[in-house]
Parts: sequence; C-alpha cells; structure tokens
Amino acid sequence: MSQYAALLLAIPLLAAFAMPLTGLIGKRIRNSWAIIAMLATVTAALLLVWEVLTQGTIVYAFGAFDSAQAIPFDSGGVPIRILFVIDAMSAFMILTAAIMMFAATLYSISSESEQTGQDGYYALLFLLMAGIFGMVSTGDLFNFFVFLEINSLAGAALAAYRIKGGVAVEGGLKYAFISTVAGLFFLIAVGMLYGQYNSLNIAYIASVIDFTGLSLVAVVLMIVSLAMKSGSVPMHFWTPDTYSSAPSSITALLIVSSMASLYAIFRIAFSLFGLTMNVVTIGWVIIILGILSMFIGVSMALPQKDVKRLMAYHSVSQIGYMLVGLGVGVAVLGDAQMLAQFGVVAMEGGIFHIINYALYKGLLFLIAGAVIYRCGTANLNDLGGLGHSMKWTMGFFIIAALAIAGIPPFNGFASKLMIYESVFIFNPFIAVIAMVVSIMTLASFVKVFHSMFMGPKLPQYETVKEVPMPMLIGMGLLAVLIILFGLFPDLVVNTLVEPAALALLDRSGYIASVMGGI
Amino acid sequence: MNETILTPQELIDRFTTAFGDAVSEPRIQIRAEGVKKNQNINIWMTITRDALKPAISMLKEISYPHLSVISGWDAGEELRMQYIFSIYFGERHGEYMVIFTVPLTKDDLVLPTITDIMPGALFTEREKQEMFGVTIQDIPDGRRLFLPEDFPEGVYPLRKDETGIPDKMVKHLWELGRPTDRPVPPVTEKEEEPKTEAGEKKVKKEEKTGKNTTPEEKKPEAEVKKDE
Amino acid sequence: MKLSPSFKRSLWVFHFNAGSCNGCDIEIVATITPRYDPERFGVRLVGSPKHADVLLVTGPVTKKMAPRLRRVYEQMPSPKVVICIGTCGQSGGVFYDSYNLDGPVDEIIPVDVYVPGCAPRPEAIIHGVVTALTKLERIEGGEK
Amino acid sequence: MDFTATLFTGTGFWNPIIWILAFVITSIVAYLIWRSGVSTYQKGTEQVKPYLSGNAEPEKSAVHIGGGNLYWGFTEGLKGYYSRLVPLHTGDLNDYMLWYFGVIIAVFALVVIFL
Repeated sequence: MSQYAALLLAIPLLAAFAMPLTGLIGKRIRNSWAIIAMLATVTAALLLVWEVLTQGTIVYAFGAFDSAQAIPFDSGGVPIRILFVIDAMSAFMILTAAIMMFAATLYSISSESEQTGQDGYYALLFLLMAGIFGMVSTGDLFNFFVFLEINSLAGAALAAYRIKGGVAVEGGLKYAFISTVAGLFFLIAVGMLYGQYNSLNIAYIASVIDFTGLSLVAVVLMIVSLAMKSGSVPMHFWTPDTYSSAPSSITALLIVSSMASLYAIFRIAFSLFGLTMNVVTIGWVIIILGILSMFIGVSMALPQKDVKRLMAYHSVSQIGYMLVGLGVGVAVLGDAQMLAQFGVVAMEGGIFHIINYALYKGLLFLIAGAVIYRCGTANLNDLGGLGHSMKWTMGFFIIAALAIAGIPPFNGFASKLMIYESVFIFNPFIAVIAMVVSIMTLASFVKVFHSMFMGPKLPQYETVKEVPMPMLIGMGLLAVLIILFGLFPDLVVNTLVEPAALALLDRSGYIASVMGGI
Repeated sequence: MNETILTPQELIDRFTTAFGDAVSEPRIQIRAEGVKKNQNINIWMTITRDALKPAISMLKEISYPHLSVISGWDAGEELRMQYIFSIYFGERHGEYMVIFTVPLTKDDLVLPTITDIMPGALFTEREKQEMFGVTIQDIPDGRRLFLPEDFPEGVYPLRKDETGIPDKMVKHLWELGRPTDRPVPPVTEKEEEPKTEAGEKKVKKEEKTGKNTTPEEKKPEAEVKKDE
Repeated sequence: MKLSPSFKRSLWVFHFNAGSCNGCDIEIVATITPRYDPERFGVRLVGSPKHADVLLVTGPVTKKMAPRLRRVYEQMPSPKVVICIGTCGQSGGVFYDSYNLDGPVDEIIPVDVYVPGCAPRPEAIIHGVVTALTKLERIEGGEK
Repeated sequence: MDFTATLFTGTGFWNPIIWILAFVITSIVAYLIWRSGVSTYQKGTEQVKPYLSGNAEPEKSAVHIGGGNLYWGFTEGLKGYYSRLVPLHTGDLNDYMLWYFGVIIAVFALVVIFL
C-alpha cells in the first residue's frame, strides 16, 4: 500500500513548521526549502491521483498496523481510526489544489521578495495547503472539521498578512469569524450524527443512516454553513472584503479553499446522505443558492471600481455555476432516467467547471497582483496604458478573461456549455440566467481590460516594466493549462471528470470501499 | 403676464425720478412699419456708469428684460456703450426696446460687469473687451471671444482712433496673385493711380474702397485654373 | 478617358465653411434640393472629408479657419478636387478690407475650380461640379 | 487517444479542434477579401488622423477615460435593482451573521414543508 496519502499531509506540515528554522539560516535557503517542499507535495499529490485513477478508491487508515485495514478486527464493524478515503472526486480536487499550489507558491516567491515576515508567510501558506488537502481527502467528519479549522485560521492569518492600513486586517477578521461560525455549526451537525449513529466515519454513517428529524437538522446546518464558507450569495458579503484585501497569491489559494468546502457540500449531499434524504428539495435549495450567486455576483461586479473587488464578485458568480451544475445532479438523483439523460452531464459540467474556475480565477488574481505589484494601485480609474509595458501580463489577461467569459476555444466554454445544455433540459429558465450572467461577465472583463491595459502610456507608469520571471512562470503555467484544457476537453473529461462524477454518484461503492475493508 | 404695462412716458418718469440727473436726454421713438403699421417703441436714455447697475435692477422689477447686445461706437473723443434691452416681449407687438447709453471718456474705459445680475451678458462683455479695449471690472471669464490667439495686443478693431486696425494689417485678397500682364479692363477710364507699395497713407483708404469694386467683373465666368 | 468605376454614380461632396456669411452655403443647400437634384448623378453631401472626393469651400479663409482648412484638405483621400464657391474665396468679396483674413483659398490649398458670384446661383455651382468632374477624369488619367 | 474526440455535452457536442480549424479558415477567407480592397490612403499623412471637424487631435493622455464608470448607463438603467442591492452590502459583520441565520431558518422551512 503506497503511503502517498499520508505523505500528502506530512510534507506540507513538516515544511510549514520547519520554515522559521530555515528562515533563521538565510533568506535564500528558506525560499529554496519552500520550493523543494512544494515540489515534493505536488509530486506526492500527482502520484496519488495517478494511483487512484488506475486502481480506484484508496482507503488509508492512519496509525493502523496495516494501513489498508479500515476496520480493526475487534471493533465490531465500526471503523475507529481516522480514515482517508480518496475516490476519483477527491483525487480530482487534490489535482486542482496541487496545480494552484504550484502556481501560487512560485508566484509568491518573487511577489513577496521585498516584503518582510516571509517566514510566517510561507509557514501559513503550507498550513493552508495542508488544510485543503486534508479537507478534500478525509473520510471522517470530525477530521473534516479539524482540517476546516486549520484551513480557515491559516487563510484568515494570510488574508490579514499585509496590514495595508487596517483594511486587510478587517478582511482577515471577517474571514476568520465567518469560518469559525460555519465550522462550529458544522461541528454541531457532526455531533448530532455522532449522537445518533455513534460513529464519525462518513462511509459507516452512510451505511446505517435512516433519515430522522435529527438528520434533517444536521443536513441543513452542514449545507448552509459550507455554502457560506464557499461564498454563495445570501452569505457572500465577506468575499469581496477578504479577497480584495488579501495579497493576490493568497487570494488564489483562498479560492481553492472555498472550492474545498464546495466539494464538501457535494460529498455530504451525494455520499453521506444520498437518496435517504429528500433529494429534490435539497437539490432545489442548492440550485436556488446557485442562481442567486450567479446573478447577484456578476451584477454587483459590473459597477465596481477596484479590480480585485470586481474579481471577488466574479468568484461569487462562478461558484453559482458549480452550485447549479451539481444542484441539478442532486435534484434528479432519485429519477434514474432523468439522471442518465442529463443529470450526469450536469454534474460533469459542474465538476469540470471547478478545475476550470480554479485555473482562470487563480490566473486573474495573479494578474491583478502583478499589476498592483508594479503600479501600486488597484483602482481602475488610475490605471491605464499598461499594455505597452507589461506585454506578457496582458497576454495572460486576455486568455483568462476570454476563458472566464466562456469564449469558445477556451476551457470555460466547454464546462459552461455542458452546464447550459444539461440544465436547459431540466429547467430552461436557469440555463437562460446562466447565459445572461456569462455575457455580463464578459462585459465587466472588457471594462477591466480597457481601463488597465488599453489607452496611451500614462506618465506615472512610465517606469513600469514586466514582472519578474517566477511570477511569469506561475501565471504562464496556469495560462498553458487553460489553453490545453480548452483544446482537449474530452481528454480531461474522460480521464478526470467522468470518474469523479461516477464516484460521487456511486454511494454504495463508496461505502463498500470502506466497510468492505478491502 | 398680469403685470401692469407702463406707457413709455411713465417708464421714463420712473427712471428720471429714481435717478434724477444720472438719467439724461430721455427720448421715445415710435415707428410703425409694414402694411399693418404695427407700432414698435424704442426708449433711449443716457445713463452714467455708476447708475447703470441700479437702473438695470430697477428695470428687472418692471419686467425681466431680454439683453440683446451691448453695442457701442467710437464717437471721436468718447466711447458710447449701449445696453439694448427689450421688455414686455410677452404680448403681440407689445415689445418696448429700452436702450441705456453709457458715455465713457477715452482715458478711463472701465465698465462694471453685469454678469452677476444677468449671467447671459458674459459673451457680449467679452466681445466688448476685445473689440473696444473697455476693461470690464471683475468679469468672470476675461478671455478673447472672436479674435485669433496671435492677434496683437493693444489693437482694438472697432475703434476709429489710432488704436484701430492699422492699414498694414488689412490683407487685400484681390491684390494677391493677380496676373500683371492682363490688358486694361474695358471699364470706363478712370485715372489709374500708381500701384502703391504697402505703406499707403490713410487718405488712400477711402479712395481704395471705390477702386476695389472693379475686380469682381474681372472674373465673370468660372475659369478653370490650370494646375502648375 | 473614363472615370474609374467607383466614381460612376457617386461623386461625394464635403462642404467646408471657412468664415462665409452663409449666403453661398444656402445656395449650396439650394443646389442639392430636388429642384436641381444632383443626387440622380450620385452627387451627394457627406459628413466627413474622409468619405469625400470634392471639397466645396465657401467664404474668405479667416485666420482661425486656415489651419483647419489645411487639415481637412489633407484628410481627404486622393484623388480629390477643390471647388471655391463665391467671390469671397477668390478676392475677399464683401470682406475685402477685413483684418482677420488669411488669404484667398488657393493660397492655403490648391484649388481646381472657382465659382464666382456673391452667392452664385445653383446652376453655376452645378457647372462648377461638372468642370470638377472633367478635372477628376484628367487626374484619374494620370496627368497631375 | 485520437485527438479529434468530441465532448458530448448534454444534447449537443463540442470539439475545439474543429472549431479552431473552421475559425482559421474563415479568418483566412476574410483576410483575402480584405486584401483585395482598394486602400488609397497614404500612411504618414494627415489621412491617418481622425476627423474632429478640422481640429487637431488632443494628445492621448488627456482623452483616456478611466474604467470606473464605463457602465454608468447600465447601472443607471437598473437603478431600482441596484439601489436595493448595494445597501445590503453593509460590510458589518453582524449583518452577515443575521443573513446566515436567516438562510438556515429559510432552508429549514423549505425542507420541512417539502419533505
């Protein structure tokens, strides 16, 4: 049994706590240590994903003599230890997180080079990544709460890292407050389930669950608190404040952490409860949250004057797309015929959109960071004429903006098309809203492109030149991936997205992989 | 429009009683033109400079006047600036023209601005400033209105005295590029005064105006100019 | 020599008022009314010099209008023809002793056809345009 | 793994490679048509500059419009919608919590009614 699952967490935690030590020795050594640790984590993640895709779900019991032995012989059929259950869906999320970690860490090596306090910065960054990897691969509810907390606290500290006159501190505080409240309500729900089924393991609870009133309360609490953590509309107010005040490489990672909580909603909806709950209602709840997020997110983004705030509102509206995609999947879970006809495709669209979103949204925030790194201001009214001096950044911006707006050759289009067509059969009204939101997204990014890159060379940005190489590599990787995913969507869907969607749907397979004790 | 319509004489009496000797030589002119002989009434008054603004505000109480233009002419040793208002323009043929003439001696050409009580007067005040050299006190926007930017300072086109347009500034378009080998025009012979070079004297000016009418006939029909 | 096909039924005209008293302008407008109807030959007034082949200049060029007239002339695509309408453009006409003139039109831009008259009649203007047409043919024919 | 695999999206299909080929072909055809046109304007002359009724073109940085209010017309048109939506973003943490509990109760009601 390979130890990649354990390595996936061990390396970031080791790197995080060793960071201050290497920092003492020297700045360059600490940077190289960060890069080495990051590369190690990414390779562990890729190997793990490769293994899952080839051999199917991996179950890793921490601390057991034989790591594959999920249920100890004397525990009477109840998995005691903390289990990592990594099926195709978790592997998909690990891959997304790994790519973003690679780009963001490389980016922040040079974007944070002149700043102070880099030891703490990288330590928190690795803690954040450890939290994300843990959230997406754990099979244990309480363990999920623990990783949620690690994730939130590291994210909040990083969001408030560059004080920026108290604005960042306010953003960080809001993020921390929101996450802890969401986490606590999630913990209450976990407590309810533990009280009723006296186990914390998702698979075990799934196998013995019979939907009582208490489980109903648990489902509602879990879904709403995770929806808040991922920033769906009625509870999205923290997103613009936190994302716009956090340093850009951190915002790229905060997006990944909000998607991890999105993954958690679907893990709970599909694997934990599945058909035992009233899927149509919960499905429609998720869809409504999705529609609200889509429309209000982008309509708030249009009049914005600050580029990062505008992009933060866009991340709210893009989360809406995923919610709608997978919400339709949940809603038709009961009806096999409808599921086969468009349910699976809607889910595939939603999942494919997760990785596309991570790619181009991360790239957009890194570009915003590059512009702020060079020009010092994020206000659209002061910027202008950067196209003359920052050619590469402009090129990446064009790719990312076209991708987010869903323009054909790029990856955004492929996933949005899947969502449009399948959701159209389910309910045409939602598909129409999705398309209108796409147009408004394009409109607002045309505005950003016009005011940031076009126009004459302004005198105050005369000395601005291209961003240093590591930042360009970070952005370049994401841009290349966007183009590749755009050109070969079928390749990506068949190898990554389809198994993930089927793994989510296959609730009994999930239970069997753990309970069966293979 | 229910204000009381004053007869011209009552209007003048109002001003004379209000300003006494500041208002001098009031005059009423009533003309009737056209087939219908509709009357139109002009009321002229000469006003001193410092009684101007109070007079205008009084006129505003009678009926809000329409300032058509501030015109003026160079009467030799003084400039007579005329504020031309029209009131009662509501009724048909009921309009009065009220004209305040302000004589200004050439040595202190200063006028108070009336843009504070009548903002619309700015353009015509700016034009008076550049055409007559009258300085308007605290005019909000003292830029030139019609003259080009590179127009020489101290030259005021509408003045008849030495600060008027010197002859060298006048560019006679009809003189330029006239073919010199053209036979004498078949017009009745007038003594052909010698072609003077640029520095003619003033007396030449009137005589020149007479001569200039001849060039029109020289180009009777559309003549196709060969391109060099 | 025939005009290139693109001129066959479209000789587009751009009118430039360089300080005229609007007498000639009203005559030009009178020329394009249905009574004289140059539209049937494709002669049409256009809003921008960039679409025009013929430039109608009225009025003596005042000092402020001279640079603008030069710029509009240069902005017209070649081959182009300039018609100076009215006596003012040729000899200053009624503004003969004005201090603010910048010379007859042909000192500022090369003029091809002169239509004299203090407000020339529409027939004279049309005759001018026809003369301009023959001039265009010669230009198209390669003689400068 | 053949590269012209088309992605099955719900009712239709999507193949970027073929789309790009079509795009390239149409752009070539468009370029050919464009090239056969007559371009009589000379490069360096005044013909390149815009026609502002004869006036010279003001220098560039004076006319650059900042991006801030590019869509003022859109927001103006939806004034009713925006005047209600924007004040909701108070930036005050307590309101966020009220929204959170409000949504929990709403979802509860929804789930219980439609159980």
